[in-house]
Amino acid sequence: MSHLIIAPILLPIFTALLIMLPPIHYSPMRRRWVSMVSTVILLILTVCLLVQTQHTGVSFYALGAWQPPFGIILVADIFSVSMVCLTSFLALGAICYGSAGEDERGSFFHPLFQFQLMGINGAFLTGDLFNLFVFFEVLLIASYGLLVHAGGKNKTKAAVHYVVLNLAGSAVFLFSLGILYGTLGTLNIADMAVQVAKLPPENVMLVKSGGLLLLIVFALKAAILPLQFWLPATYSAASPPVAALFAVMTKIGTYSLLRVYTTIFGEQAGPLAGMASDWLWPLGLATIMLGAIGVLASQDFRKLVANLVIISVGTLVTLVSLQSTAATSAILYYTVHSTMVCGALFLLADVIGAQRGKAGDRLVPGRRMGQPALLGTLFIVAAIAVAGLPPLSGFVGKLMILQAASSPLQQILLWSVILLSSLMVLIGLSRAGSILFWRVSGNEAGPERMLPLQTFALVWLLLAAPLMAVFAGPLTELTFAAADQIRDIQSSIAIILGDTTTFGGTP
Amino acid sequence: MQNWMEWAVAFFLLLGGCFVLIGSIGLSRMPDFFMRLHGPTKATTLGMGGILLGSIFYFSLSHSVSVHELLITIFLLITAPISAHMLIKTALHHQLKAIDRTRGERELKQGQQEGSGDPKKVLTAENKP
Amino acid sequence: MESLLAGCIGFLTACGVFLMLRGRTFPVVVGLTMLAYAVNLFLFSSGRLTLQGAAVLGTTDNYADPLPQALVLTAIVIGFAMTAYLVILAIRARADLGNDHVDGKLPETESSRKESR
Amino acid sequence: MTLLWILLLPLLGTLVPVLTANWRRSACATATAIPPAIALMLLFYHSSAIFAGESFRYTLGWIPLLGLDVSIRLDGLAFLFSLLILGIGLLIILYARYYLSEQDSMPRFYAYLMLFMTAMMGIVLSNNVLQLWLFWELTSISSFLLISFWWHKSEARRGARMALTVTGAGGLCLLAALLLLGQITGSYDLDVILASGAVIQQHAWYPLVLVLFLLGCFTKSAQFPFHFWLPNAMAAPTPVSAYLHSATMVKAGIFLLARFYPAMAGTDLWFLLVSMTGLTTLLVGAYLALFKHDLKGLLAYSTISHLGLITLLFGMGTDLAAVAGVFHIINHATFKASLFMAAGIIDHESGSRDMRKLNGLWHFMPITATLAMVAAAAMAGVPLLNGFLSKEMFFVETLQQHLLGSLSWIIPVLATVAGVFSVAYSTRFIHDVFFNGKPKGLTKTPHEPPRYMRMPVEVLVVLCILVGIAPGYIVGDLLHAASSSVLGGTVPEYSLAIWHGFNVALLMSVVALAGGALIYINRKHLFDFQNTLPGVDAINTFELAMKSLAKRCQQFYGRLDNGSLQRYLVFLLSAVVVLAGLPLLQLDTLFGGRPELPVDAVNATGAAMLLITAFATVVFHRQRVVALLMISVVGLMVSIAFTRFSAPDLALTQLSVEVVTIILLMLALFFLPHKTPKQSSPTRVIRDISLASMVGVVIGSISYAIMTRPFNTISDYFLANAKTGGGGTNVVNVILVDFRGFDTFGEIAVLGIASLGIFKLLTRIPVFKPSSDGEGRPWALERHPVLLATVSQSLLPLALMVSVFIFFRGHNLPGGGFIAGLVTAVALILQYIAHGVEWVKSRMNIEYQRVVAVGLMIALVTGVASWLFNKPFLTSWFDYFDIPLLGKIELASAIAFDAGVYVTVVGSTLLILASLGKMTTSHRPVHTESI
Amino acid sequence: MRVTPRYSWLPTPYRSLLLLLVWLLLNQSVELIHLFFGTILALIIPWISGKFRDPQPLIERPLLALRYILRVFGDIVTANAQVAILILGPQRRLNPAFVRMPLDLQHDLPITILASTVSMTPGTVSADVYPCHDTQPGDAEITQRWLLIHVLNLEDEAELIATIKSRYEAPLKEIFQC
Amino acid sequence: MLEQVIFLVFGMISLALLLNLWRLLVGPSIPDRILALDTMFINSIALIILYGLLMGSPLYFEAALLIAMLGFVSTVAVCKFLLRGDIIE
Ligand code: NA
Ligand code: NA
Repeated sequence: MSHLIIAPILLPIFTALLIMLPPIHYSPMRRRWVSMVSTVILLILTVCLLVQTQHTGVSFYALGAWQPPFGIILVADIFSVSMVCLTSFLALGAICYGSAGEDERGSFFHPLFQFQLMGINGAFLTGDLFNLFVFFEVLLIASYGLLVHAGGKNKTKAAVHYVVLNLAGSAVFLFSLGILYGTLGTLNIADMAVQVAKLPPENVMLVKSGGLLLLIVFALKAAILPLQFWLPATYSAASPPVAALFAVMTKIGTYSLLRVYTTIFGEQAGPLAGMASDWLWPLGLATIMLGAIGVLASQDFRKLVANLVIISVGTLVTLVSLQSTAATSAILYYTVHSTMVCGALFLLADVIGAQRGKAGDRLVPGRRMGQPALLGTLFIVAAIAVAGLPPLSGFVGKLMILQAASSPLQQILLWSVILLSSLMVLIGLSRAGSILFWRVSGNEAGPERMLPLQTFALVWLLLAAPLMAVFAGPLTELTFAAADQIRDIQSSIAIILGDTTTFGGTP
Repeated sequence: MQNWMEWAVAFFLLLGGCFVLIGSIGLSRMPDFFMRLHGPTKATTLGMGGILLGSIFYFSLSHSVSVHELLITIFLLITAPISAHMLIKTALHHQLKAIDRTRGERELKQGQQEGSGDPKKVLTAENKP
Repeated sequence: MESLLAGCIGFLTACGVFLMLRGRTFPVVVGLTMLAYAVNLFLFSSGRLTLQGAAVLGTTDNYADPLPQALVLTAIVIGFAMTAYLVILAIRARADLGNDHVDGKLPETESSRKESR
Repeated sequence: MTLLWILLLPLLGTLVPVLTANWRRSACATATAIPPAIALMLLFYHSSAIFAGESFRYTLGWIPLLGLDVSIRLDGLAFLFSLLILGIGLLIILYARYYLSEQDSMPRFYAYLMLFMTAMMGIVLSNNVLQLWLFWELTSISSFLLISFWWHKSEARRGARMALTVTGAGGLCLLAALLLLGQITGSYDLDVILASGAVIQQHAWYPLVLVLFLLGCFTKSAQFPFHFWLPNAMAAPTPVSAYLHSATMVKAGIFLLARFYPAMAGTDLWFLLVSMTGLTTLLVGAYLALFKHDLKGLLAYSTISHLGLITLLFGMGTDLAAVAGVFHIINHATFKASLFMAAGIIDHESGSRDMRKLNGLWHFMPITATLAMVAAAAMAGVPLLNGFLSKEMFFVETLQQHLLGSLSWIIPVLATVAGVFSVAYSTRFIHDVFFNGKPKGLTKTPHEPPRYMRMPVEVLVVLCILVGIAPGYIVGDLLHAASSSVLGGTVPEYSLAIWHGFNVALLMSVVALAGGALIYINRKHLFDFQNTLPGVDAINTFELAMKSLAKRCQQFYGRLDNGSLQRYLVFLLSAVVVLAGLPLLQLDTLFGGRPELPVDAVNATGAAMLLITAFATVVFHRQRVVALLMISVVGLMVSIAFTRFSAPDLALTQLSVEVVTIILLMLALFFLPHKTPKQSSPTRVIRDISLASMVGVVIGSISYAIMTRPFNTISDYFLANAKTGGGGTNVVNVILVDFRGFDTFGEIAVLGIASLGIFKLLTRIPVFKPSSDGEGRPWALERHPVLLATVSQSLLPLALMVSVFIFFRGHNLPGGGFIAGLVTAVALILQYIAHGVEWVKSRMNIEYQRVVAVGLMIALVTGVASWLFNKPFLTSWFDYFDIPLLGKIELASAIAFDAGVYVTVVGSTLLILASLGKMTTSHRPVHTESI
Repeated sequence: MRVTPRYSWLPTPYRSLLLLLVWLLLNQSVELIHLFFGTILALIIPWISGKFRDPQPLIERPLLALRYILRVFGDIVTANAQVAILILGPQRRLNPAFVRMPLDLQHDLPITILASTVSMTPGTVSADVYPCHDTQPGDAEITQRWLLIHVLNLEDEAELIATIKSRYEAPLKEIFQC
Repeated sequence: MLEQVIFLVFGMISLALLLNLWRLLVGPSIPDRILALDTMFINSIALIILYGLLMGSPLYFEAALLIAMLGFVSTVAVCKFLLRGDIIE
């Protein structure tokens, strides 16, 4: 049988352990090369998995050979595998950047990084709600470790908030799991969808409160208003490769929202169908606006990028609430685009900060940069992409988003919010760019230059923007296929649960 | 179950329960920390012994032989004095007051000084044995 | 019994939440620990209550639901790991920032006063 | 395919200057000019067919699912604009070669310029509105780069940002309009949209679409009140001004008006919005132009005015007006581009653009002066030049409209007024610069520019004259083809003759010329009057607006986010109350029908103790040690509850975890204050209490509701298969290591990662060791009480024995690797407590992180081993073996997995606690790494 | 007094025996398989944890040790009865006291056993053993150590000390031959 | 009869636990509280053993054993903390 589905989880943990043990452990060079090579292999494997999934359709991997709904399963559909692919793409950039020296500014960078990958991939692939909790915790604990990498007051301060909030979030997650298990009697997501469909009326409201608690959990992870305040401080404090990897973390929240609210509480869920949309729609729009305000309010570039992340999250959440194929397809495309670009921007912020000397990435006049042309080009590419201007990926993403709105009310609200926020982003970025690159004091550039690995990392991540635009045709085909697949709950359930979809407790 | 065995179980359980209770009564009603310590250290240990013996008898009769409760007893016998010792050391360190009629104030003072404060001072103190 | 346990869970939650809302790291840790107790009991209770029914085959004929127990076990361990991390982070924050306030800085009214050990 | 190349060549052209950056300047310029030159030739290749009324289309699939394809359409209008873009572009390349100084990066300039050219070509050639928008925004971006070419100048940066903001905003409006058009017509194909004029205009959204559409056009074409960005964009190098801000980009909005003319024009709303905007712009631009002392400023306002004129023409909605508009597009492009270039030459060769300094240049640069005067005359509408022709047509059209009913006469009057000012500023341009005495305070002596720098001007001026003299021959076909595509095939009768006889329009021209001269002569009074008016400094206003926007945003954000964790938590918890509580309100009754178990006294006692100690924890939370003692009772009671409700494994785990936690907290307290200061205000406390109670009530109610409801669960499967499928009788343990072993795998990973993170946190921590406890008592001197030390040594083997027992027992009875691991760890921690770090280290020098790794590796390898049997990860295996004398024993892969758990737990726990302990040892291990 | 074990493979025979007993108690079985594994563990665990054991006097007189244990058990029972009466009785009649007893024993293990015994038996709790190693400047050998005892109801200090010395300390000296 | 006895003993232990709780709450000193806690640990062993007895199940023995072992360690740790501040030094 093919074990490809689980490879994205096992390979990182294996690498992490390998790096912690002799003989790899002893030398920094070995640690970083093992980590990088492993990430490349991971990338290849995930791309293979994506190709395979495109051919085979939805498939699952029953851990311990215990068939669903009893055992834990990993589910590979185009959407989940695409997310895993995205993670490996992003990870390769981040790890290359980190291997240029950042990794040695603290202990266990590579193991924690790989553990983080394990957690992220697990969260994307799992088809079991409690297992999702476990992988959330894996990725969180790894992110706690990574967040304080290289030390510093800001990191510690941000970490306290981040950790406490996420611990509270985990508690809420468990409450919700308790409610859902206590009413549905199962943990498999597909099976939950089946159980929700035949829920006795007296349990409906209980399930609803459980389902809405999940909304809080994922909203916290995704950073949706009013639970997004932790994000700017945290992301801007984190070490650059870590922040770059974090770019995908919020997407796990939105991905989980999508999973839960299209599968468990999907069309088959009767009175509970689409129950989160009423909340997600206004909150998503408000999040976009708040992110845009944050972009204008930011006084350093990292904070600005963090607010861009918030905008992307708001956009995704709004799309989740739309519950349509076009919206789901837009989610996938936009997720990939915004993750890669925001990841690159975090790295870019670091390079810019380093080359500007004491001014760092604060939006004040500073020293002339060592490589203004290269960085400027990268900045413009990233800015155009993230602002949704043509001709890069952001433009395609924006088109998909705008086209996803179907009713007039949706169009008026979504379009005005998206377009207004685009304008604010444009203003914010042009201001930031003109200060960072043009308002230089003195003519002497500092000695800092990007290392080849750093340049590679940045180019690698930013290449996504033009490539995703050029190949937008096949990519949109892929995203629409993924959206169709994820929204075709009945087929997935039939594949996962076989013919036993009518079971009621005992096999 | 034979009747007398049942009586034995009941006896040990009651005995244990009584001593456990007495230990806690001592804990709650003695006037100073040092006196409160006696109840839990001794009475409770014996009370536990009683209950565990009762349990041994009970299970040995109703099921197969059950003697593993002995382990707990052994364990408590080993650890209870040490706990008490650590507690009283803490109390001495915290300079807890003994009730006024406690004899051996000099010994108490010395105990309080031992291990706390300046080591040289302790050694040169007049009350050094 | 169910109402009693539910009451306990609710009360533990409330106490945990209250402590979590304090401004210093240590009470927050204690609050989160308390909240974790509540969470564990809650998750456990989702399998309904059973007396004399430990899920060990052959010891009873009315087994308690073993699945929530396994889930709670996982949750306990994860909670322990998380709490441990937070505790150490609190130490680190105190060391780095000079106080043990969760925001890393003392509130206005207090900053003038010297922090008491 | 050649169509595609017309578009692709400029795009490829962006690379040429980059690749030839190291060549000589002329070579680089020549190379850069090659792609657009070829494109121009390709364009000419189509000219005869275009003039014959044909149009060409080419489509290349790109994103069909979004309705966005590379779709090219070359018709008369596109041909006209392509001609302007490529032709003038080539002249600009030549001009810029001489204009740019050695310090300027010419390749960068050319790259931006070619990018812009591509964008413009894309706009005019688009047959897909989304593609059109793509290029539309690309012009904004490339113009941003071009305006800010001299980024070290503050006004360049500001001007660029302003232009980007205004045109960007307009672009977004345009996008909305185009998407709506797509919605209305069902297609983003321009052909379809243009053919659906009736549908569009009758649609309910038409007003909205039109407004959004016009916002896009007007911002780009600098129509009042969005005109202010254009003068400030003059900070750009003059080639940019000549190209973007006279000939091409600002015409993009006009182009759009022309392009969508069949679909959008013809309604009253169109007339009202477009013509009134045009008229206002025409007047405002013409009036303000007169007062600009900066040559380029004058030209910029003049451009605004002329754009207003064209807009007004398109707004009038008659076919002839549209033709006049198209004609004026051509004329304005030629004379204005040449004027800008002339201004650039003057600036370049005299060092100033200030007309108060520039005087009498006629003596220094007669040829340039002649060229400029001809072009300026064309701008003024002097007969025999092209400007006169289109202006005459304009006047005629103003006379023939009846749009304002009885007030329609206002339009020609105002048009004449604008003409007057137009003549006045043109006169000023000529007289004030080339005559009017001697130069004042110039930094260098003006002289004629290099031969080839002047050539583009010459070409354009010649065109002005040729068109002015023989319009039919020169632009007749072109104008016809372009007008034809604007009007959708039906071109009205019009005459391009120079002389139409004496008519009102000619009178208007004469009035304009005479009035303009008059005004110029008496300009002093007008200047004085103008100086009394409050001046509006657009750029500073804009900057201030942007700054105040940023400040507002900061204030708003700061009000929401004060950086307080407590507030974030309040948000989170309120969300819990609302989201989980609201559905509960819709629940008829919490009780679900399942009978409750009876309560006995012992349980009541236990519950009471739980509640009391939980409450006491809250009450005593400021005395941290006491709170710790209280909460350990809570934990104890929870464990007892687990035993009571038939969950021995849980009780064991809870107990052992709790003890480790308490030890950890004790360790931590050494480094933290022992008391919490009182800090919360009473209102804060009340708020927290109410929030906490609400959360508690919600959670408690849900818990009760769940417990009293009957349910079906998958657990029966586990009970049924634990022994046969998992080989163990302790179902909980079998779930942990087998059914849901993957959870456990993740769980121990969490533990291991946490220990790594903690190790990371503790390295290089600035330690401070308090010398006394919270009450000020110095610490006791005895480090390792002898009794404790002795007994702990004896307890270790005992504890190890117990943990081995618990480990092996776990599969069938309560216990397992995790608990065994904790017991071992606690026993070892006792050694640390009783003997100290040094003592233990000298006896057991293991790096715990490696233990963690080994433990996880064991679990991983056990799981992967099932791959050998072609089974999924973590598939368990077990069997029973009969060993002589000893009897039957069971071997199971789950035991190996559990061993991994055991090792990980021991390693992690010790790593956590020992790392923390090590911090204070006098002989601190030196870490080479920071966290 | 002997500190080094007789057999290097069996450093602590009595402890191994105890461990075997513990294993059998845990498993509640004397089946061969448990005996087998118990023996293995009883040999391995002391070997593993051997490093965690500071050299201590070894038991030289096992029978005497057994007798000592039995005597202590008996005393515990009587002590508890006495203490129970004291606890339940009127507090006014109690005469608490701190008593300092010079120790003849010098080694940690016997002192620990003695102190524990004192704690478990009639009305006394060992409070402290001093001077401790840490308060001793340098590495000066401790020659005389003292046991501080809290007595719940002291009648005669000298008699108490004499009783402890004869009933517990002397047998311990015998058992460990120190 | 045995059942009544068991319940009686349950009552005694519950009472004992409440007395411990009383001492835990009122203190007055921290050693007092620790002592109360330690006693509570030991009394809960009795409680668990009794539960086992009542249910006729030996499954709870480990819990009792663990409380005995771990309760000791935590008491020692707290005392060490109060004595030295630093538990592991
Ligand atoms: Na002049
Ligand atoms: Na220490």
